[in-house]
Amino acid sequence: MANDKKSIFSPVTAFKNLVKKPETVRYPAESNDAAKRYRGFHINDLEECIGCSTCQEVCVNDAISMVEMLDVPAEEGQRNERPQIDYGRCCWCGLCVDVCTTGSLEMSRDYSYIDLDPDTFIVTPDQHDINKVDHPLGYLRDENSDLLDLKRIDIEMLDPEARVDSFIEIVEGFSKEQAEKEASRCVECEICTDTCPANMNIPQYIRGIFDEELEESVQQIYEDNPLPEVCGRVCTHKCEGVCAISHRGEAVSIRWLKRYAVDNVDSADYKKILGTEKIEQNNKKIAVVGAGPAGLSAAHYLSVMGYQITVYEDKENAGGMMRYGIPEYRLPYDALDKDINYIKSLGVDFVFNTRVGEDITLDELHEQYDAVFAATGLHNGRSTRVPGTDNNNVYQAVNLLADIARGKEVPVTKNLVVIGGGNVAMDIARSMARLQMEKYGEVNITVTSLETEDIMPADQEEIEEAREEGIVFKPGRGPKEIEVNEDGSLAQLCTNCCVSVFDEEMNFNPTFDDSDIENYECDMVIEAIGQGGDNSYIDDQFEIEYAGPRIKINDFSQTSVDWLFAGGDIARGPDVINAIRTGHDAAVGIDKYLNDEL
Amino acid sequence: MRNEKELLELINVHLEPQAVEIKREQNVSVELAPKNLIQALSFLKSHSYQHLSTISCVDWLEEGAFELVYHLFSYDDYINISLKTRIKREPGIFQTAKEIWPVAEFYERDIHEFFGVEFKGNDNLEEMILENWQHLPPMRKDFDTREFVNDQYEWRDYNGQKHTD
Amino acid sequence: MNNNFVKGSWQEILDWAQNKSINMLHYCTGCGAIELPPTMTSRYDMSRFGIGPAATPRQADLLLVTGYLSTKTLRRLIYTYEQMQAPKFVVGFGSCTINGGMYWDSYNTIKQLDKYLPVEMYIAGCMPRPEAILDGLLKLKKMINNGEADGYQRYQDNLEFYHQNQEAVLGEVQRTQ
Amino acid sequence: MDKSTQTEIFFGPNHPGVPGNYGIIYEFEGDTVTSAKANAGHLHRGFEKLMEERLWIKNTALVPRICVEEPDINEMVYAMGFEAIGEIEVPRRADYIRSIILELARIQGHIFSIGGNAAGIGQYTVMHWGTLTRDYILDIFEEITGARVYHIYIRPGGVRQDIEDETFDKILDLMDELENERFPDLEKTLFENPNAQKRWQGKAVITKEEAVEMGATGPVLRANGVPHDLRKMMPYAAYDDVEFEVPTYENGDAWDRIKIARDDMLQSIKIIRQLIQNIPDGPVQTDLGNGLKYKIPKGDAYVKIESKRGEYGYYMVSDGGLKPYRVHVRGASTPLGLYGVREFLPGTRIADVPVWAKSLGICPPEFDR
Repeated sequence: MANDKKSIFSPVTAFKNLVKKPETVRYPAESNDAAKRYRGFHINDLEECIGCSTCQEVCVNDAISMVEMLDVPAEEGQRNERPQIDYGRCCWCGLCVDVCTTGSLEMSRDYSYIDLDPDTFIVTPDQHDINKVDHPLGYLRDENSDLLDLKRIDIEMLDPEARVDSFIEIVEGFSKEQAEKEASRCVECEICTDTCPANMNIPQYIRGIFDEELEESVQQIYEDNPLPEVCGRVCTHKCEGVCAISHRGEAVSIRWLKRYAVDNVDSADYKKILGTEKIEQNNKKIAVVGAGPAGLSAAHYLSVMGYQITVYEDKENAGGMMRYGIPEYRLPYDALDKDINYIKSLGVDFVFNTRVGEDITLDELHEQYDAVFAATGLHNGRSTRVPGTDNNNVYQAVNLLADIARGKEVPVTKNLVVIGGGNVAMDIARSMARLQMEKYGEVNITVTSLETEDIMPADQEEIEEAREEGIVFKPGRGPKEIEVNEDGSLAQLCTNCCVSVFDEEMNFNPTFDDSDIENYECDMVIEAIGQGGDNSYIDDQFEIEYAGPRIKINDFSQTSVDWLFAGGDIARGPDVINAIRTGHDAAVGIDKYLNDEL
Repeated sequence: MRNEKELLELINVHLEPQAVEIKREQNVSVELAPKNLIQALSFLKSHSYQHLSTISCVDWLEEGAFELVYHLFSYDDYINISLKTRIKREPGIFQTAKEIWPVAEFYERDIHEFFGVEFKGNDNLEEMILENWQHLPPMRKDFDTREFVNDQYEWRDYNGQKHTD
Repeated sequence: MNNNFVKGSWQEILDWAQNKSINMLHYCTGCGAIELPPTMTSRYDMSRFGIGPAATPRQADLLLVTGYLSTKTLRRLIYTYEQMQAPKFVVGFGSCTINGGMYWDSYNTIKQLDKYLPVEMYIAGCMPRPEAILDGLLKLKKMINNGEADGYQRYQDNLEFYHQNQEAVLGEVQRTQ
Repeated sequence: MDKSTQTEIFFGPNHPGVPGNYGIIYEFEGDTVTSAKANAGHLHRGFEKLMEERLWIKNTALVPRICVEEPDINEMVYAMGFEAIGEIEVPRRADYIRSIILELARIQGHIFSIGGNAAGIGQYTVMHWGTLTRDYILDIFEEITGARVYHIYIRPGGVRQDIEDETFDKILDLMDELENERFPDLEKTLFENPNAQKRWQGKAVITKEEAVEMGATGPVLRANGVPHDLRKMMPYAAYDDVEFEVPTYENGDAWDRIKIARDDMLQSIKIIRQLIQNIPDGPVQTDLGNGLKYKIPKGDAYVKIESKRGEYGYYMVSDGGLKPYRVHVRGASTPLGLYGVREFLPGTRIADVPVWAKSLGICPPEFDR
């Protein structure tokens, strides 16, 4: 006790406060603004918000629910729902602001809302908070508090030199640890599902990878897509274009994850996983014309329903453009065959080297089968028909690609030009680059296209990869003429400047400027400006409605002839996933048609 | 002043641990059979582990077991020991540690109230935190609080404004 | 004093006097009570507006329900409320009194305060800042002055409704009235 | 004891002298308490059950609500538990910021409880000053974290956002103001005030043996000459980089415990100055990927830190899932609030029951959970 100073008068020191200015905050006379980072009421930029409901997913108190906003258009990549916040639940923790994929949800510094009626404590925030008054911005997310995983896992690829040397697959795929990390980036908002032409259950199969249950992933994938090995490599992946994470970071690698899932499940277990060990057969028989993606998809879904399927294919093997159009370095044949063999194992018969319209007529199919699905695709290359295209050193890309796929000898010259800006042009250019490297040890290829680089239909990655492999691009050029020497060999391709490709109504109507001429010497020209189809086997025998160049089909891929269904590029393009969707629709349509529900 | 390894040697020699592990610096975990636990507590208490932080209970529903964890600390070694033992979920009976640490009576009372574990020798196990609670002890994994809440209470629908999908 | 209060000039004078000096019951029922000391003491100083703490329900006329209510506290809160003398007012703090707040899925808390006690007003927050509390109390003073703060009246008129809800959660409740 | 002279008193849960929503039912004879038991449970929300229903990141918003006087302690222990099981490294700057936040929380906790203790014996001036000083610290918290009381700032893997330089300056100015103006005033008004000393000396004595037996730590132990402080015994965050002493006294009574609170605050000021002076640069959060998918391997850990009332620990179990499998909260005043009341309150005079409860820092939400 001794050391405790004590004095009865020491508390007197408190009296000095009588003369000091009181420290009371004179609220409400003087307003007392909250701190810069204060977590106040919510505000939300309704245009920037895409309704991905990730805030609802992270909300600790189930305070956020999504509300239909009729005046907001539900175009691609967003939903017309916006978050509604229940202030009878909210705890102002700000996790929703930290996770918001577009950064539209923020917090003001406003903290005072009082009301007699508890039912007013709910709001769908817009640029004003619940008090409908503008308040300065409060808490803002920054790179430390960000809850999203914005950086993509880079997938291992061969470097350019190794790529050009051979046709082996350039993308090596994810390891288990990489795939699970990449899968963990998905916030399961399902905006990709809305955009995918086949509406695949993408978050569900990614979650299967994350939970290390690949069987679950395979089940989710096969519900809408029977060719996952193919789509896991060559899909045009529109889903990644609208992925919620792509707004502030890099999209989730949805395509590579699909590939990882099916690469790591043995096809021997497919039947057990998908419950197709024994399928109860009904006695109906369906004919499928064309073993491309659309035909295979229809065949798969119909045989799972119990129908007996026969696929007529005029080439010597199944796959259509997947085998004969897409080069091996993008889609190896063992991956393609894994998908096809599973479909064969379901009891689908394939009749190869049989061209419907020659070896067997569509009418005969109509008699022998209860319904027919036509998916013959577009296999004839179109020509620019500029002077000189009749020369025999001018080839069609599709024919060359088919021959390369068959392993046949293909003419390869020292210096060649490809006309075209789409994925087929990329495929032929990069395939010829490999053949040139093999034959001459160097690459000398020029690709010209009407479109300038930003509107070229080919994938952006493809263009970059091609450039890395030594291919030179001359975009925005119109082919005028191929000059031919006397001995028939080619001299050069003369091109003018292509000012615009589409007119106001977005129809294909290119305009040129002849004053700007550029010529490219070459001893070979390959045209890859699009393909046409040969529907004579249908048109000769049946009156069928067309919508422009393509056959008109309803939501069940049914044509104007009720027993005839059509899909793939002849009805709806432009890519594999759309073909798969039309095949799946046809299967459902045929099933309904044969049960008189259509 | 023992370090973690010396402590483990002491434990391996004198007690019959099923598993011993140095989890992190100054943190050791020891698994024992239920019958050896009370004796282990008094042994350790006599070896400078006088501080009982608390007794935790974990309900391993799938494995049909309650895991009781006694957290001890020594003011000489500065090491935390988590003494673990597993008892069958049904009937869920264990002895009291009241004689060694009188305060354990209240930790056991808490575990009884929230898990339903009986502690023989501790007669002070009546309700303390909850009030006339007639349902399953709430911390057991088979008691679903959201289901309980959804049928006990109603939610405000803000006269139709709340959008529940 | 019979239950139906005589509305008239005398009542207006009473209301005027009432709102000038409100005794707030010093009962921290929930975690929101931590913002009361700053509001009561010198920094925000609610006694500038005539509002001060009172120790016992007998001398209090304002009951602040500061956040969630466990069922155990609800029982004692009902005893407290029924011991308070009319006119008495209840103010709900924070989200927990409106729709369950953070503890919406807790088996031991009630979700909507207005099912068990008549509530004059709610102050949004988790928990409301001292300034928001002052806004609420000033609004309460105006309501009292205009005679709109009639929660105790509503409690009397719908006694059956309130008692049934209370007993649904608590079982039997001792009544003082 | 003749029954007729025995009466049962319900002290709380609605009573100014009681620390929060908590009651003590005691019998007394004449003026002295003869037997007592705790009437706890009023603040039970079933945190441990709720935590099992929420993702790891969601619990960071729930956890500070466990103890309203010291939310940051809960955030820190939860983050440390997650990092211990997941073996996650925290950037050094985040360690420093965490220590700064914890020391600021210690000062606001101590000054608030000194105010509370003073109110318990009628010294309302000190209560006003305590709450006022605490409010200035809350302003700093508001600037750093965006909220006054529940900061939701310390997260698994680091802290939510960095502290700007001008906030550091504000902290240093406040520390000077505390050390040069507010604490000297407090010293004169309370600690040199003979009435206060008499009111607290010799009251609510807990001896060293009783404390160790019961598992009570912190000021209860340090008031008996035992210099135990987890910041020294099991250093965490940035405490191994700072020098500070652990104040101890001899008598184990309320008076010594309140002096310890005062000395702790002075040490905390010293710590904060050292931390701010040599805080390293760099990130403040390790990248744990997508917040909705935080996952740590199966495992368990008992983590504890030094709150202003002693050891505050969590026993956390993870089954490798996205949500904690089990979290057991061990509040610092659990032994005292439940067992201590029955064992050590008898013998106290009725007027000293508030002094007993407040000076031992009984905080009911810790054991109600």
